[in-house]
Amino acid sequence: MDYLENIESLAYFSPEIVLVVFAAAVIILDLLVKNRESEKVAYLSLVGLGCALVAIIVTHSSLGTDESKNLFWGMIRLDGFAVFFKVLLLLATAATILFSLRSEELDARLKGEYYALLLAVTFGMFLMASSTNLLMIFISLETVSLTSYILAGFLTHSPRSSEAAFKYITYGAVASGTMLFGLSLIYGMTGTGDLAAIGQQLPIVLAEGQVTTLGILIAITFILAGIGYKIASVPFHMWSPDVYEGAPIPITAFLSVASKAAGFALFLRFFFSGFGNSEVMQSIDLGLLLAIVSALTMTIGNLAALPQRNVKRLLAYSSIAHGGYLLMGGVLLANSDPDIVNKGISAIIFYLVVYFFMNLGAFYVVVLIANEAGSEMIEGYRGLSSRAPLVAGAMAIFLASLIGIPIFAGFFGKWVLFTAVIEGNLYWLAFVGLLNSVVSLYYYARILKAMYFESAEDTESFSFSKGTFALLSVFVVPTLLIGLLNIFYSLSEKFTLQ
Amino acid sequence: MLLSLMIFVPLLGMIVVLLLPRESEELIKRVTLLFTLIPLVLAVVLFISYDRSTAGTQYFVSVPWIETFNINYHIGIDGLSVTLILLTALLGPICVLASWRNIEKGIKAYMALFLLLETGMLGFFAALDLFLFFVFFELTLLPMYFLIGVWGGPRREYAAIKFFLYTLFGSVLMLVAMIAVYLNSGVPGERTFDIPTLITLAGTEGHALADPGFQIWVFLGFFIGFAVKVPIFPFHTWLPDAHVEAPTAISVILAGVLLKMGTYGLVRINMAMFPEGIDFFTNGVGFWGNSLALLGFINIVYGSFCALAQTDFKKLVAYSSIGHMGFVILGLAARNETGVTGAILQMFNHGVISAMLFLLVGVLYDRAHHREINGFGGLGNRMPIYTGITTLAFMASLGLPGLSGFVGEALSLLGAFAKFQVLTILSTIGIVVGAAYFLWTLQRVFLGQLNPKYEDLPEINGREILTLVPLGVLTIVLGIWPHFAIEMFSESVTKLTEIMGTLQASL
Amino acid sequence: MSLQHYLVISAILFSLGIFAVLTRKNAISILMGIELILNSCNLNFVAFSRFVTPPENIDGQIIAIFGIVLAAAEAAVFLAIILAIYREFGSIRPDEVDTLKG
Amino acid sequence: MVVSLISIILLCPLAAFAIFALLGLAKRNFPRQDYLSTAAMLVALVCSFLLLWEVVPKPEPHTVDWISLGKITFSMGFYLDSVTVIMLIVVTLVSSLVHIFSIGYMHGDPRYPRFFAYLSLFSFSMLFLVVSDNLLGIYIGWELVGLCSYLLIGFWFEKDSAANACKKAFLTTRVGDVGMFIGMMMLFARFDTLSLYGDNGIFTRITNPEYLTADASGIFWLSIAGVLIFCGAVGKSAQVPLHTWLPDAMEGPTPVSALIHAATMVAAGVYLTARMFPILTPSSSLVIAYVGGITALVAATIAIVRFDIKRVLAYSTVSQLGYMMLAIGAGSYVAGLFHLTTHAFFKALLFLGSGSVIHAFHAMHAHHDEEHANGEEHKHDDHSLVHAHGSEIPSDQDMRNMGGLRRKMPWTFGTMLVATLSISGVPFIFSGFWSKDKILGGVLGRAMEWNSVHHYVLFGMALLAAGITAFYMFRLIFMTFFGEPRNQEMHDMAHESPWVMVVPLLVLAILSFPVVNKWWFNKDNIIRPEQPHIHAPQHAQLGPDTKIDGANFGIAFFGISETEAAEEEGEKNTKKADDAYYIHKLAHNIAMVLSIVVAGVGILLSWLFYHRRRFSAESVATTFRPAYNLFWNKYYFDEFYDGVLVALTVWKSRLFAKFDLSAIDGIVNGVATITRQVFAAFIGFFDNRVVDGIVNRVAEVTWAAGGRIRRIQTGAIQTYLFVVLGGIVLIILIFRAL
Repeated sequence: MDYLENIESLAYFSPEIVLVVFAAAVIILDLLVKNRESEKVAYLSLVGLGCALVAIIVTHSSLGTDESKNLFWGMIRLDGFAVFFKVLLLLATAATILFSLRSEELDARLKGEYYALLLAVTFGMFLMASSTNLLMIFISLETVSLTSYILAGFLTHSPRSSEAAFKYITYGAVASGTMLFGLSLIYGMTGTGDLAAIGQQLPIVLAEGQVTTLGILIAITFILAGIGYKIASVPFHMWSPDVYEGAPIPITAFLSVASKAAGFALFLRFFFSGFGNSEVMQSIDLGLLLAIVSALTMTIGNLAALPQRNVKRLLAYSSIAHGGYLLMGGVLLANSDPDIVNKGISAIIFYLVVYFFMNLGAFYVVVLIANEAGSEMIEGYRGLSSRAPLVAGAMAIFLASLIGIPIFAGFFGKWVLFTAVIEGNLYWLAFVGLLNSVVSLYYYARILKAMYFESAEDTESFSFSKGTFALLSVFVVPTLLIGLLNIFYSLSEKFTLQ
Repeated sequence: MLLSLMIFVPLLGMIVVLLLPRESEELIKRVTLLFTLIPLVLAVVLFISYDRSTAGTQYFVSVPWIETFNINYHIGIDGLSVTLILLTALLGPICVLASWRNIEKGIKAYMALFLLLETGMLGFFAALDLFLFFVFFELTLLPMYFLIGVWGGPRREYAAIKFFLYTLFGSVLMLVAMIAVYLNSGVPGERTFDIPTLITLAGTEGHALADPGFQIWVFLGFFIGFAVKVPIFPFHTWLPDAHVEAPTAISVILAGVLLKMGTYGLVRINMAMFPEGIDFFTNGVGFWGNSLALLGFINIVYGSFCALAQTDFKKLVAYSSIGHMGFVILGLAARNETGVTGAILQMFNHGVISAMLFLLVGVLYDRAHHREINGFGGLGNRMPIYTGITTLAFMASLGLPGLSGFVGEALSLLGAFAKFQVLTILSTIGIVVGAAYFLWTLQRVFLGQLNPKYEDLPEINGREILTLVPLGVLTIVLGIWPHFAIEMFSESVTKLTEIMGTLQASL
Repeated sequence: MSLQHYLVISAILFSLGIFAVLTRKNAISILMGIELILNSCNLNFVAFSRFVTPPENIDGQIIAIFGIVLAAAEAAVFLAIILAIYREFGSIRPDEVDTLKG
Repeated sequence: MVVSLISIILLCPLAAFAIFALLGLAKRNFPRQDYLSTAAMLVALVCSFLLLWEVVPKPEPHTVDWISLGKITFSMGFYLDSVTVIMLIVVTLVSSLVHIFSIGYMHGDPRYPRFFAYLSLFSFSMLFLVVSDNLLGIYIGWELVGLCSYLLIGFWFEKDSAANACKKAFLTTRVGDVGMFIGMMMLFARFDTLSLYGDNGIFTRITNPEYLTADASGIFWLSIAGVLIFCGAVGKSAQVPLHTWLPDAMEGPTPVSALIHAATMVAAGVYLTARMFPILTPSSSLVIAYVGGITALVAATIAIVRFDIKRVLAYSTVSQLGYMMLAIGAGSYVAGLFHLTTHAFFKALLFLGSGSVIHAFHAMHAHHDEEHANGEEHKHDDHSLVHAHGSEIPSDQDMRNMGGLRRKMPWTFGTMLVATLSISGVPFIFSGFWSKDKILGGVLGRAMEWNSVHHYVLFGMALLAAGITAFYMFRLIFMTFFGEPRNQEMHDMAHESPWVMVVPLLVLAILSFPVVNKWWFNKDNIIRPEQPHIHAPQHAQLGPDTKIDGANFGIAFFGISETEAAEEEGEKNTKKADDAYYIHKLAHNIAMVLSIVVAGVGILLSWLFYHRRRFSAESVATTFRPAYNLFWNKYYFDEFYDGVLVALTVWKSRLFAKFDLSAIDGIVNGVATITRQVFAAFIGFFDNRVVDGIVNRVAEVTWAAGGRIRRIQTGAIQTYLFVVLGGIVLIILIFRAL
């Protein structure tokens, strides 16, 4: 393993640096501008994201095809996988900022640090996506968590928001604490913090009998508590509905997409390089464990979503369910055939792209309706087809895609996942997943029903700005096209872990 | 090229319609009519120019689509599909005309969805790539859901979601089976969705696809998927609700085309691709050997008796079509040329006849605003032309010789008898009961004293007659000269029977 | 003292922390529980780096230091949020903060 | 030439109907539909005569492939032999006359044009049935005539009784047809074809000896198939037990009764059975013979006690049809066909005559008052699929209102008298005598030849029926035309019908004399149909018989005198001196004597009863009360089925008891009621509980699960943490075990 030492690492660390710099700049600018002009701050942060994106591309192009660099003595690693996630997270942040600009619930006075925090959390997620050392894993996780707590509780004078923050932090602190305990155990077993080294050490010590499978099982379960809480997988999901409901909608959207994606990045990298060796996996039957977790996650998510009447909460549960679908790809990590493992990872990557567009799009509609109708309840969507046909149409597309109906991206995402799972001979899991998508039809259809089959009390139509529709189309078009274009499939394979 | 054009013209039409202003309804209707007429013309061209002498697919286009999974945009037609494509294309404009007046709200969205639906149906019948096939199959779901749910009757929401859930459930099983087929079609890299290729692979000795056990469960997966659409007995309950709630034109499409998608799938996939599977379920040995024929029998008798029990005109027709699809299943179960030909012919005929019936029910409903059979009476005096056409449709539907309904039924039964004597004889009960409920309805609605409520019920008008005449003509022509349709697919049927390795069974 | 002793102690700490988090009816005590958990982890790390790894490898101790830092940060945020909670709910009993449910 | 002639024959009436239908779509009518249809029929008639002279010395099918699958072809085509031609002439002739008659009879009816269009359609279907050379074609025509009869019986559909009668007719015959179809399926399964003639036609196949030797079950299979196909005939020709629709069918206009329900359609069953004669095995023949015999007797006895003039004729038709079936069953199928032809003429004449009487009593406009009248009486009843026909007799058809009409309407009286003499079998100068004699002789001959008890019994039935026929026919004449008018004002209203109605009567009357036939036939045209036979064992016995019949067919019908016939037989049989021939000769002579005697007795009795009033029918009725009740209640068929139904649907028994249901009403009603009550409930149960139920249950369970999980989400953070810890512990515990 060749490690870059700190100074030469900086060149490859430029995106993160850019983010930090702009975070600082945002705070400063916020002090200068008048309150009402705080959009400027937002635009500055957008600029920052733009620069970061450029930086990512530059760094990525600077390292050759499927070559990778271990920065800071192997603390973090820059590879296609990391790059992909960085881009995804960055776009998510950008979308969140745009949402926030349109969202009326966010208080104008506080926007300065709000954007700074968003940049900070993005930074933390970048680290999550690329850290290869226990220390970095913990630090990045905590960075993201702490900032998210604050963002979730950002609506002062809103009890729901504060409650969300309180639950979030309590839950998160315990979960990350538990995870840290697990990490310490791993460290103890292998005597190193480097994932790759752990990957080499574990089988040896296991073979030598210095550690029992029970020890490893305990350690992994503790660590799962931390990761599972980030990707909201059963039984570590319970915070998410409450937090999603309480938090400001843009943040909910951000959490449901970005922090889930980051969580999956961490999950994949940790198990791939830390436990990539199949003997260890087999020894504790990690495959079955993950399979059961994923099955439970999607089932419970979908079932709990059925009775919901608050669209935000409903989407929260639905995102839990989608976490379950994604986890099916993770199950394949335990497969002995590296080809199938890669299929699983690329399936997750592809699904995340799809999920990014359809879920963010849905949340954007929720923002818009919350502004216009002032309600997050399904009732607020009644007669939307006549009050705002275009928005209703867009929502219909997002929902259809979330259900997984063909020609919408969601179907192809599921298709890729299920194909991979079935190739891994997990027919039962695929079947559970498919039945779940049938169940999910029901609650998504309730929104469709409200929008199209029912009529509102007052029928005056909503008016939206051109920008709104432009932003909406940014999500609609990919939701329609991604599945139909081969390029995305090949890309998703390109960015898997080596 | 011609084929692709035909498939995607309605889609283009949808875009055009969406661009039109919402207010100019007449324009929208005309445009939609135009964009449904073009496929009809093209379909007729295909029908004429189709080379009847070969069983092979014609007009096929194969363009790589998703190389990662080796999915191609592969379409083509053989005798079977071209027949159904013609049916679909024919029903398109008819339905547009049928919706001309009785769709009050959101005509724009309605027409747009309808065009989307038509693309889905046309594509489904032309698809030769399993994945494409599935995509088109599902593509019809969403428009249908909205068309029933938005423009339907009082319980439309229930009906729509029921339809959606049932079909989605079926297609989910289909999806698993499909992926299984794909994964077993070869080593990574040379896996394929190409239906003709898969058919040959499934036929080759020792190939993973040819393994009987595998074929049987995959067969089941696909079968349930299609059975929901047909609908075959335990999965049928969505049909009456959907029909009763759906607007006339949509009922027409539902009965005329969507049900055929189920049976078409059975022929195209289950019978052609899984000879072992179909053999297991129709070899006449033991319970499983008779199961398919048994389902057909149950459909016939159960559907007919349910129809007899109905007092809602539309529900009656809906159940009657459950009964008639039973004949299709029975004929397919026979697996011999007579039976399969009869089944396919019955598919087409039922498409035409049930379309007629639903249109007629719609005509009556638009005037009287109810469908209670006992609420009418003596209309024969008031609206003689309507009565005449209805009588024609009824007679065709109850299988009166000389009209198309008879030929399909007769051939199916003749074919099935060679293999399942008892079940076939029992199925003939359906013929009598069919006559019973149709004649009874005829009497309660048209004969006897004129119900004074309807003293001034207006006679069927020119537009409605226009929608009915082509179907009526088709009914008579196919009754007198069925070979006109049969010659289209007789070669394909022969090929199919060879694939299934069964020749004309004889006692 | 051998490694085991440290491990046992840290395990006890961890359990106490979890116990506190689960049972205390006061947000502050919950925070203390969390601190206990984190510190048990730090103890583990230090112990492991002392007994398991060669002396020149101090990764564990570094991690412990970071852990302390992060614990402090977390405490700060936690307290701030508790303040907000108190303002909104007039109480910091965790079981009274349950408007979001179902 | 032949084909083109047949095409013309078929297309003319079809065109007449098509014009009506097409114009109808445009809401218009052809100015004179009646002339159009009549003209079409007359053209067809002429062509049939041309065909007769054209008729090919060797009968052969002219076919085209209708449906051709890989290995199987269904061909459609014509088959011409003397039988076909005779049928063609009978149908076209009677049809033309009925057309002409209807111009007068139906005059002023609101749906006047439609009536003729229907008649044309019927004629087409009937002719198609007659000429087609394969079972499928026959079946097609078969169902089409059924449709037409449905339309025409229900022509005055405002009358509920008519509406019910037409539905009943269609359904009843449909039941038989299904049997026929199953029979076809059996044949198809065995022969892979449905065409009868030609190289691989069924008849050709069964005649070659390999067929029988090929598989032993062959004969059995054929017997079943034969009986099943005969079921079709039972339905159409109103044989017991499916006869009940024919009397109800009298709800239709009288010309329709004459054409469809006397002369042609109901005879189609006989025609079919005759056509299928080659595949009839001895056992199936016996079944047919018995059904025929019983029908003949039962119907005749019922006819005695009817008062509705049309009902009397209807039952007499049923009984005559039974005769024909009996003949075919007994192997002398030519006698059957022969009786078919003669009967067609005189029975049509009788119906038209009665029509003329009714018309006389009843100006057209009155119809509508009456329609409205009983329209009010029974409104729809949704509970019964078929209404029991109202048992009340329309006043203008009740013979008790008639009497003494012979002076009022001499022509009608004269012609009807001729027909009556003919049907009663008054010897030598009336055609009916000859045909009936052939049947009796045939049956007796068979009996003596095989000296089988069965055939003696059958002969007895036939003879008795013959006597009864004579009795009730003259009863009709006496009650209608003789004696004093019983209903004076109706009597005053009566008048002789216009010439358009009288002329057809005359023509038919002339046709009831065999001698006159001689000039439009000459015997050289007569082909003796060659009948292949599968009864290998009895071939020797059956062979000559068919030849004799073949000869007699010509002789009696075409008025060739006995002597000619005799010497013809002679030269034909000198080849092989076959005593079967002499047996039959003897049998025929005995039968002739007997039939004359019973006819005489019948006529005498009815003269004493109804003219001289030497005995009163009432007193006899009282003395033989049980028998009388039996007849009056039509052998309690209705009550029987009624009982069955009550058993079937107990809680509905009172409803059913209210109407006197006849067979099919009952069954259909039963089905309907069962469907309504049990089955609807069953559907309600099955569809909604079981099928939907399962689905709904699943849905509910899912939903409930959702609720549960929701409840776990208490909102208290510490429960969440409990779950976390619990989860961890659980995972560790479970996977430690693994």
